Parts: sequence; structure tokens; C-alpha cells
Amino acid sequence: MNIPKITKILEVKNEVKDIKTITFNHPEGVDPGQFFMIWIPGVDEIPMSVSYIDKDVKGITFRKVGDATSALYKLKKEDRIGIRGPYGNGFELQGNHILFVGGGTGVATLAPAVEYVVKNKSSATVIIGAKTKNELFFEDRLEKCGVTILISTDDGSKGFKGSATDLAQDILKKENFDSVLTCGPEVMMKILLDSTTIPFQASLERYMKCAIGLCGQCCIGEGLRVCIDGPIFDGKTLKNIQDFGVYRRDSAGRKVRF
Amino acid sequence: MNIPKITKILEVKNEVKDIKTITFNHPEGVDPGQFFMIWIPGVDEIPMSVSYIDKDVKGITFRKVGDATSALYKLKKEDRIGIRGPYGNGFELQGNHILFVGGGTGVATLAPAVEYVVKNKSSATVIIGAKTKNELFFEDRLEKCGVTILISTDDGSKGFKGSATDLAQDILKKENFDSVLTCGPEVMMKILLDSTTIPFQASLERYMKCAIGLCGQCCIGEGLRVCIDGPIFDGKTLKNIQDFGVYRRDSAGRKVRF
Amino acid sequence: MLPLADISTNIGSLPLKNPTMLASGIMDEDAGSMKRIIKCGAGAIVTKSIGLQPREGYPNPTLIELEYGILNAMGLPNPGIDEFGEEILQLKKSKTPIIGSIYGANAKEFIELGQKMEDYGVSAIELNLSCPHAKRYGLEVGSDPKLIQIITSSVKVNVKIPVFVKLSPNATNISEIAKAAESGNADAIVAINSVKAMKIDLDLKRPILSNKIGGYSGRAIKPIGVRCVYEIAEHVDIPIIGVGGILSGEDAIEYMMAGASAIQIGAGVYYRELDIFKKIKKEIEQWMDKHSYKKISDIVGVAHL
Amino acid sequence: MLPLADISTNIGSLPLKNPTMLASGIMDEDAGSMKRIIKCGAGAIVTKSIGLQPREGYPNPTLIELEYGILNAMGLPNPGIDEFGEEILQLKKSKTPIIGSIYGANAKEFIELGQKMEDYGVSAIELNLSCPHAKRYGLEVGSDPKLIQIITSSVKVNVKIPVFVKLSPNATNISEIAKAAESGNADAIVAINSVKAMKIDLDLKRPILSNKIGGYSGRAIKPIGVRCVYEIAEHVDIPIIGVGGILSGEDAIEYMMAGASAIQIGAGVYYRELDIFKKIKKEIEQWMDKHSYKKISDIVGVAHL
Ligand SMILES: Cc1cc2nc3c(=O)[nH]c(=O)nc-3n(C[C@H](O)[C@H](O)[C@H](O)COP(=O)(O)OP(=O)(O)OC[C@H]3O[C@@H](n4cnc5c(N)ncnc54)[C@H](O)[C@@H]3O)c2cc1C
Ligand SMILES: Cc1cc2nc3c(=O)[nH]c(=O)nc-3n(C[C@H](O)[C@H](O)[C@H](O)COP(=O)(O)OP(=O)(O)OC[C@H]3O[C@@H](n4cnc5c(N)ncnc54)[C@H](O)[C@@H]3O)c2cc1C
Ligand SMILES: Cc1cc2nc3c(=O)[nH]c(=O)nc-3n(C[C@H](O)[C@H](O)[C@H](O)COP(=O)(O)O)c2cc1C
Ligand SMILES: Cc1cc2nc3c(=O)[nH]c(=O)nc-3n(C[C@H](O)[C@H](O)[C@H](O)COP(=O)(O)O)c2cc1C
Ligand code: FES
Ligand code: FES
Repeated sequence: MNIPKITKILEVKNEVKDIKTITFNHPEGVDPGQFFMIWIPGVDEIPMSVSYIDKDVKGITFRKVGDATSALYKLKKEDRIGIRGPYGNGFELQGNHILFVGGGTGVATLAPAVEYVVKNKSSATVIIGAKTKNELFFEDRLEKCGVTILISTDDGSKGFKGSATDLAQDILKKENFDSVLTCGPEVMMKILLDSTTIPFQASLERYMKCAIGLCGQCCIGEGLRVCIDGPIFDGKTLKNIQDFGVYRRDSAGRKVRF
Repeated sequence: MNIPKITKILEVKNEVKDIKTITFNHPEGVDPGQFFMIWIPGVDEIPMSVSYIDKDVKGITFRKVGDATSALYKLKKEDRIGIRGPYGNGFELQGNHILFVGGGTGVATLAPAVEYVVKNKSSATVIIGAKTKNELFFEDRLEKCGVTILISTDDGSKGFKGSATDLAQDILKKENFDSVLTCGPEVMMKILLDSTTIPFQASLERYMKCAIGLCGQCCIGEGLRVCIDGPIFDGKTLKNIQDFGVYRRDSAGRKVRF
Repeated sequence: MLPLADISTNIGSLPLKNPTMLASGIMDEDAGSMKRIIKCGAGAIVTKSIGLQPREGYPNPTLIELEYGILNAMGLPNPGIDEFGEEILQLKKSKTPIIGSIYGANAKEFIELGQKMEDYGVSAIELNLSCPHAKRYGLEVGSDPKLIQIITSSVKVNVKIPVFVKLSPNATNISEIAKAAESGNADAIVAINSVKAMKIDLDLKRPILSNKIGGYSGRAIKPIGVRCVYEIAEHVDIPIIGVGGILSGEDAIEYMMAGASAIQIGAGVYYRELDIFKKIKKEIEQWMDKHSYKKISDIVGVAHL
Repeated sequence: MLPLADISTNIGSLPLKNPTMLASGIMDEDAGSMKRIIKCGAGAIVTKSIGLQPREGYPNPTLIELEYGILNAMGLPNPGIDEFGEEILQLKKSKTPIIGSIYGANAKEFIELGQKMEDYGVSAIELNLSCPHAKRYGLEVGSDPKLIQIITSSVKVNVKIPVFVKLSPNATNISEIAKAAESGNADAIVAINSVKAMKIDLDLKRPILSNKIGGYSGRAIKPIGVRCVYEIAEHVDIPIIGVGGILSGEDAIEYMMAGASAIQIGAGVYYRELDIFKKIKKEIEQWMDKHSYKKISDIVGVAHL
């Protein structure tokens, strides 16, 4: 039933400044790319991608950006939150050699997919993009998987200087990948989509309320519900969606340009 | 679900004046002694014991006594009625030699039990009591079973002259039975109970509304619900029930003396 | 392991050994039935609603099961207050409180009924101002705050025992009506009676109940009842008794958190048998032990933030 | 085998190819979503309820699933009538009627909203006088018959397209309110909006919805909706559109027998996917063929004896 289940926070981990990971008991199966609705009682209920997938334990990794994430940021081990889900479709993980492009907290969404790909004997290259060195996280975790990691920072404080898309375009020219999977700022993902012809999947963020396909809050294009039909969409679908990379809708349903 | 299921009357059979049998499709199992709630649309819904038990077909046999039974009496093949049930506990059919004592339409309730007993290789004696010869029914049907049939009529127009209880008391003195099963006027059943010590079961009639144990309309003694805990009660239970043979309750819950 | 929790409760001045009560209209028209329910563990019994005159109720069908509840229009069958005395008198020795439910068309009728119930020895009176399907009675009386206040205060000044007022969810503003009852000096509010509803048979193209419209009870109405109790609790200070779709200990706890000091069980008797009272008591105890609650009053109303 | 039954219907002067409509509030806040529902077979679309100003709605949680239905308190989020024009204009070529749902605090607001909707090109207007949880709007306006009449007639004289009035079951006497709408010249009544209800989380001891109280929809409320439509049909002569817990063709038929000329589907979209419209259409056709009904009007209201 789609009603929050109250659970205690198992662990809180600081990743970098303003970014934390929270884990909780959740024995049901979850696919990489799916998300939960996290209820912070008295504050809000917000969507969060699964960032850790263990047998009985799942985790989310988030950046403090406003009311709800700040409240979540303050919570400690043993504090109670409500969880419903997992929701959404998750990534389709096929192909022998996959390029992941993560911008900002998008890396959190990609990480379980990277781990899955490696476990299934495919190889992966992961581009992690951030504004600056201090905002990079999950580098160690992904290194442990044995994938190739490429870093880009806007200010060049680490790795490639420039955007993750620039770096991706470079590498796509040099190497043959079976597909590109991306999560990050929508404008970045849109540029990436426009610059490649190989199979493409992007994870989208839209304002969510019901997360079960009823309220229509998260719809894009011709009634595609990001909460159910997404949050992962393939390149073909995205090319037909005018909204992609152009505008999202706020809580009132008004268009907001990126 | 306890909601009337609409069904078409398969056959209507005249038994004797004012008494008819109606059959209908009803593939679910029913035990002898159980009853249905029969909805005559626009008129009433009334309890009726099962009088015929076949694989897919069940039947009821009733006397025209008032509004609802008169309306039912007028219905023809293909007319629609609502059925819910079966309800109640049914008879416990154990022992090798059983005495059945039926008064009036009570014979209808007993008939399937007699047939069951014979089919299970026990033997039975059936006393059919009626006011007069013309009111006797089911004689042929039970004769075909191969049981001993004894008739009593109040006016002596056929068989023993007197009440079925008098006849039963006679035969109980002469023969050893494992148990007595009875259905008929409550005063008659009460006399029978008081005059025997062998295992005893009687089928009771009380005003019924819900038939699922909620409304309390049919209660006797200390909250025994005739619709669920009955309609069949054993001698031991009945001896502790002050109501038995003394009063019933009308639709308003008022006591009505027999 | 013995339960640690104390599940006794009070409805104002009326103490109950446990918070489970039998709701009006379920196996409570005769002394024998009520005795059986007492043995099944109920903390109190509310009688069938009784009027001045005997009433046969509506023709059958009067009750059917729906997917998620029970639909009934019994039509307030009852033997009338005079004949009902005999039943109550048989329960005189009961240690379990008997609460006499009454219905009437006006204050005068309610006063006479209340006084007779008091004479018979009941522990409290419940005014049924909320039957969803009886013409002239119940809801037709109970949706007017002014009338509610007058009836309540009239009964109050004429009897010494506590007076509870049972309300209907079929009202635009149930808390306004509860406030009217409180200002009429009611000792407690009982909420909710069943919800007006209908089932049509498609084959016969007609409503199944002979009265067409009935009252909906059972599981489906719990969220409506919890909301009513919550709303009422925000507006009155007298105790509330929660009713509607309570089938488990957790259902009971939910009503208590919304503001109920005790709860009543109707349709639950069908879904979980007569010993639902024992079952729910045990479930409440277990829940309280698990969550370290010591007494019922620690739960009542905690969901009001 | 091709269906024999003709399932086209009329809501007064508005013809529908089939009686299934999308209820207000479900995937109808933007043109793209409405286009998708049209492709799924809906006979008409009712938009999200739109007000004069943009509204963000309440914080989450705004919607949860209960055992037998959905509980929501979205808080009427909407982009405001001016920005919403762009969505409606994109649907101009649609052959499926679009019905603009509007909410306001008084007649003046409703008039302005109605006129703008008409300018955008909608086929009819639905006055949401029944939102169970929005302060100052909805139910608080819609439980006063006088106000309903004034608002309805004010909108009527200012627009040419049909005006429907959507009513709440959270009213003591829904047929009185329907009569008020009729006397205000409403072209049809829509019943019902969701039922006021609440769910409390026992672990956290608090109502789950941020607004505490929400509107209950889905299976559990069908018997309440059918009753409302039946009662209204006994008191008004204008067409009725049935809503509440419709998940199957038989549910739709039950509402029609109670008096509905068309039906709306809300929570059903969750339970039976977006193509519930196609599914229910087919189920209605099959039922009609099996029971030898030729057209919808042969079913409407037959359960009134
Ligand atoms: C499918 C999905 C997965 C996500 N996964 C992650 C993740 O793994 N890590 C992470 O840090 N963030 C993730 N987000 C974004 C996260 O939900 C927002 O950062 C969060 O809701 C902000 O809430 P706030 O109250 O702190 O901020 P606010 O100040 O309220 O808003 C900040 C931004 O968050 C958006 N937002 C607020 N509420 C919601 C909502 N209910 N649904 C969607 N967006 C909202 C606002 O539109 C605004 O753009 C995800 C979003 C979606 C849709
Ligand atoms: C378990 C049970 C099994 C029965 N089996 C049979 C049977 O096999 N054959 C048969 O002919 N009769 C049987 N009856 C009796 C039958 O139900 C009544 O004769 C019938 O209800 C009379 O209805 P009426 O409207 O025709 O008569 P009315 O004029 O209404 O009443 C005549 C008598 O029937 C009683 N009665 C009316 N309605 C009900 C009701 N809802 N429940 C119980 N009694 C009612 C009245 O109290 C009165 O004593 C049975 C009754 C019960 C309780
Ligand atoms: C068969 C039946 C009869 C009822 N009779 C009465 C009654 O006489 N007086 C009354 O106040 N409530 C009556 N009710 C309403 C219940 O007391 C209770 O308020 C309602 O059923 C909701 O509770 P539940 O969901 O636990 O059944 C009756 C309910 C049922 C099911
Ligand atoms: C998520 C959601 C949002 C709703 N928003 C509105 C609304 O804006 N305006 C309105 O008139 N009704 C609204 N409703 C009520 C529905 O239109 C409908 O009347 C109610 O849900 C009952 O129908 P159902 O059981 O088919 O869902 C909403 C219902 C839901 C579930
Ligand atoms: S969030 Fe409600 S439809 Fe996606
Ligand atoms: S008929 Fe209702 S309890 Fe037996």
C-alpha cells in the first residue's frame, strides 16, 4: 500500500559539505534508478533516488537545498522518517560497455546502476562532474568497483576543467560505448542527448506529489508521468518531449524555464 | 458475500394445497438443516430451509401463510428471486438408527437429512404429522428412500389418530434409536424433548433479519443466534433455554407466547 | 507475560474496565444477548435504540454485506420502552455498565424515555440523534444544532445519570453539532452513526434494501469516523466515544489518538466474531506494551498537534 | 462481435460519444496529460479546478492510499486562470469536450473564471462547490443552498456554455443543495466530490496528510455516491453526472440506474491504469448487450420505483 511506512534511520554519513547519506531498513527489492518518497514528519515528503542497495538496507544521498532537505540533514541515527516506494521504472542495464555521466547529486542516482553493471560483468566508465573539487563524492566508492572514473570540475580544481558534457563528448569520440546513462542538471543532459546517437537514458526530476500516477503534477510531454513512466526515459522518447531541458513545472503547475 | 444473488426459478412443483416446492441453480454445497434467505423483490426476504439438495440445484418447500409466502406462491418458472446463504449449522447426522419427527412444513426441513442418512447406510424411521390427510406431503419421496414411514393426523384421516409426539412416544418405547431429529411446531418439539432422554436435535424458527449474526433479532436464551448458532440445537442446549416452547419474538422484539 | 498496560478508562464520571463497548443495534435488544456480549469482554453495552412505542422496523431486506462494509436499514425495530424494561431489569446485577440508547421525535419523548431508562437502572443514556434512515427520527432531528441542544439539556435536567449524544457523519459540520450537544450539557459525544448509502441490484434494477437508503458501517467508514472524532475533539472538552469501522486494536488506538476515550464496535462483531471484544482488548494491551504506553489517557488525543 | 449497444449519451445539450469522463484533479493540469487521457478513450475531460491566482497547494504528504480508497488533500494547486489558458488553447482541436473546472470564494470570482474559461474555448464549466479541504473555497461555499443558487445563476447569465455544479457528500441534505443549483439554472449536477476523512499514523501519532483532513475517494465511497445520485435524481429534473468509486462497467451502470447520464473517473485511474476509460466503455457495452439494452437513456434512472 502506498502509505508511508515509518522506519528508524540506521546510519547517517557525511559525504561532503551539504551532502549526506542516510540508510534504513528496507528488505524489499529496489532497482537502480528507482526512487522513494521520504516523509520528514511535520515538514514535507520528497522524492529521493535510491543510492545504496543492499539486501535488507537501502540508502539515499541528498544535498541540502531547502526546507525538507535541511530538516532531513538535521536528523540523526534512530530518528524516524516515513518511506514509501520504490517508485518509477529504473534503468535498463544492457550492453557490455556503458558510459555514465553524473552531474552534482546525479551521481547518487547512478551509483547503484554502476555497481549493478560491474556485478554483471560489463564494464563502465563514469564521468563525475561537479562545480569544484570539494563537492565531489562517491569517487572512492566507485573506484572500489573497478570502473574507470573521470572527473570534471567547472573550476578545474580536479580533473578535466569544464563541464561533464564536454568531457563526455571527448570520450564518446574516442571510445565505443553501447549506451550512455545520465543523471544531473537537465540542461546538461539535454546537451548530451543532442550530441550523441548511441542508446541513451536519462533520469529526470520533476515536482512530485502522489508518486503513483494520479495527481498529474509530474507530467511531461503528452502525459508522461515521471513518477511512473519515468524517472528514466530513453533518448528517443526525450527527443519528442518539448519540455526536456526547456522547462519544468513548479508546485502550482506553472512552467519554469531552466 | 452476504448479498442476494439473483437467480431464475427452475421449477415450481405443487406439493399439496398451499404448499409448493421451488428449485433454483445453486452449485455451492448445502447441508441438511441449513437455510437460505429468499428475497421476493418488492415484498420481503424470508428464511427457508433447504428441502432439496442436488449437485447444482437446490430447492425450498413452503406453505402459503402470509404476504411473502403468498407472493412466492404466485411466482412461476423463470421468475427471478434473490438468494443468499446457506446459513446456519445444519443437523449432525450420526448414529445407526435415527427417528425423525416432522410436523407440518417441518417435514421439508427434515427430508434432505433423511436422504443423507440413508445414503450413508444408516436406517431411519420418519414420523410425518399433519392436521389431516390432505396436508401430507413428501410421503412418496421418503418412501422411495426406503425408510419406515409412520403417519399421524390430528383427525385420524390417515395413519395414527393424534399428534406426532404421541406417536413418537409410542415408538420410542418399543424401539431403540440413537437419536431423535425433529422439526415442526415448537410446542410439539418441546413435548418431545421432555419425553425422551436419547440424543435430540430440533430445528427452530425465529424471526430473522440479517441472518449473519449482527442484528440480534433471532436470539434465544443467552444470546444464542438461531441464524448462526442454530437453527439446529441439541437437547442439552434447549433444556437450558427458557424461551424454547414458551415464547418467540416478533419483528419488534416483543415476546409472543406460543 | 502479563500485560503491563492499564486499559481501564473513564467516560467522564463513568469508569469502564476497558474501552471496548458494544455499539447500539447489534445483539442488544434482549437481556440474554447482552449477557453474552458481557461474557465476551465488552467494557460496556449500549442497548438497541428504544422508542416510546413498539416498532416493527422495515420489511426485509434490511441488511446486506458490501465489499468493504455492511449496509443496513433495520428501521429502528424495538419492543417499546415499556416492554424493554423487563430486559434491563434482568441485567441489574451486571457489573458491566448498560447504556440505554433512545430515540424520539422531540424533547418530550426523549425525556420520558430517558426517565424510564434511568428507572430501569441503566448507567447512562445515549441519545440516538443520528439514525440515517428512520423518518421523523434520528438524523432528521439530529442535524439541527438548536434542536440538539434543546433535547440534550431537556434530558439532562430530568435525569441524574450521564447523557451521551450520538452524532451522524451525514452532516455538513459535525463539530458545530457536537458543540450544541456540549452546550446542552451532554456528558459525552458518540461518533459516528452509519453513513447514508445505497446498493442497487443491476439484474433487478432496484435498490436492494426495502427502505432503499441505508446506513453504511464497517471497515470502509473508519477514515470518516476518525476524521469526525478528530474534528469534534478540536471543538469540545467533553469525552468522545469513537465508533465506525473498528475491527482491531490498532483501529481502536487510531480513534483514541484522534480523541476518543472509549470506542464502540458494531459491524466488527460480524467480521471477527462475538469475542472481538476480548481480541481487541488484547491487541490494545499488546500495542501499548510494545509502545510503552501505561494508560489509555496517555493515548487519548495525542494526534492533535 | 461488434457491440450492439449505442453508448453515446447527452448531458443536456452536450453530446458525449461515451459516458466516461475524466474527473477533475486527475492528470488534467496540463494539455499533454489531457491529450493522453483523450487517447485513452474518455468521452470528456474535466480540468483540474482552476482559481484566479496560482496556488501551490499544501506541502506533501498530499495523497496516500488507504485500504479501500485514496485519501488526498492536494490543496487545489493550480497555475491560475491566466496561465492555464495556454493549456486549454492547445486542446482547441480536440473533438472530445473539455470541461473547465473552476473554484472561487464568491460569485464575482466564479464569473470571471467562467468567462475566461469560455473564452479559452471549453465546452462547459464545472463549478467546484465541494472541495472538502480548501479553506474559504469549495465546501465552505458549497454547503449553503442560497449561495449555491446565487453563484450558479451569476455564472449562468454571464456565459453561454453549459454550467455544471459539482456537489459534496459532506452535506446534511444534498438534494436540497442540488435543488438550489437547479433553481440557479445549472445545466447538470455532478456528484460526488470526495468524502472528508483522516488517517493517523500510530507510530508518529499524527495525521499523515499535511492538511490533516483530506478527501476520501475510490471503491469505499461508491455506496455513498450512488445514494447521493439517487437522492438528487428524486428531486431535480436536470441531468446528473455520477462520480465516486467507479472502477468498472458495472459500477458505471449502477450510477446510471441511480440517475446518472454520464460518469466520471478519478481514483480508478490508479486502480485500473490510464486505459480504464476504454476498459469501462467495453464493459458497459458488454453488459448492455448481455442485458439487451440498446441505449444509455434506457438505463438512466431505472432504479427509481
Ligand atoms: C525522482 C527524483 C529523484 C531525486 N533524487 C534525489 C537525490 O537522490 N538526491 C537529492 O539530493 N535530490 C534528489 N531529488 C531532488 C529532491 O527531491 C529535491 O532536492 C527536494 O525535494 C528539495 O526539497 P526542499 O524542501 O529541501 O527544497 P525546496 O526549497 O522546497 O525546493 C528546492 C528544489 O527542489 C524541488 N522540489 C521541492 N519539493 C519537491 C518535490 N516534492 N518533488 C520534486 N522536487 C521538489 C523544487 O522544485 C526546487 O527546485 C530527486 C527528485 C526527483 C524528482
Ligand atoms: C430457519 C427457518 C427455516 C424456515 N423454513 C421454512 C420452510 O422450509 N418452509 C416454510 O414454509 N417455512 C419456513 N420457515 C418459516 C417462514 O420463514 C415463514 O413462514 C415466512 O417468513 C412467512 O412469511 P409471510 O410474509 O408469508 O408471513 P407473515 O404473515 O409475515 O408471517 C407469518 C409467520 O411467519 C413469520 N415470519 C415472517 N417473516 C419472517 C422472517 N423474516 N423470519 C422468520 N419468520 C418470519 C411471522 O413471525 C409469523 O409467525 C422457516 C423459518 C426459519 C426461521
Ligand atoms: C444492524 C445495525 C443496527 C444498528 N442499529 C442502531 C441503533 O438502533 N441505534 C444506533 O444509534 N445505531 C445503530 N447502528 C449504528 C451502529 O451503532 C454504529 O454507529 C455504526 O454501525 C458504525 O459502527 P461500525 O462500523 O462498528 O458498525 C446500527 C448498526 C447496524 C450495523
Ligand atoms: C488527487 C485528486 C485530486 C482531486 N482534485 C479535485 C479538484 O481539483 N476539483 C474537484 O472538483 N475534484 C477533485 N477531486 C475529486 C474527484 O474529482 C472526484 O470527485 C473524487 O475523487 C471521487 O471520485 P473517485 O472515487 O472516482 O476518485 C480530486 C480527487 C483526487 C483523488
Ligand atoms: S507525482 Fe502525481 S502523477 Fe506523478
Ligand atoms: S437474524 Fe440477525 S442475528 Fe440472527
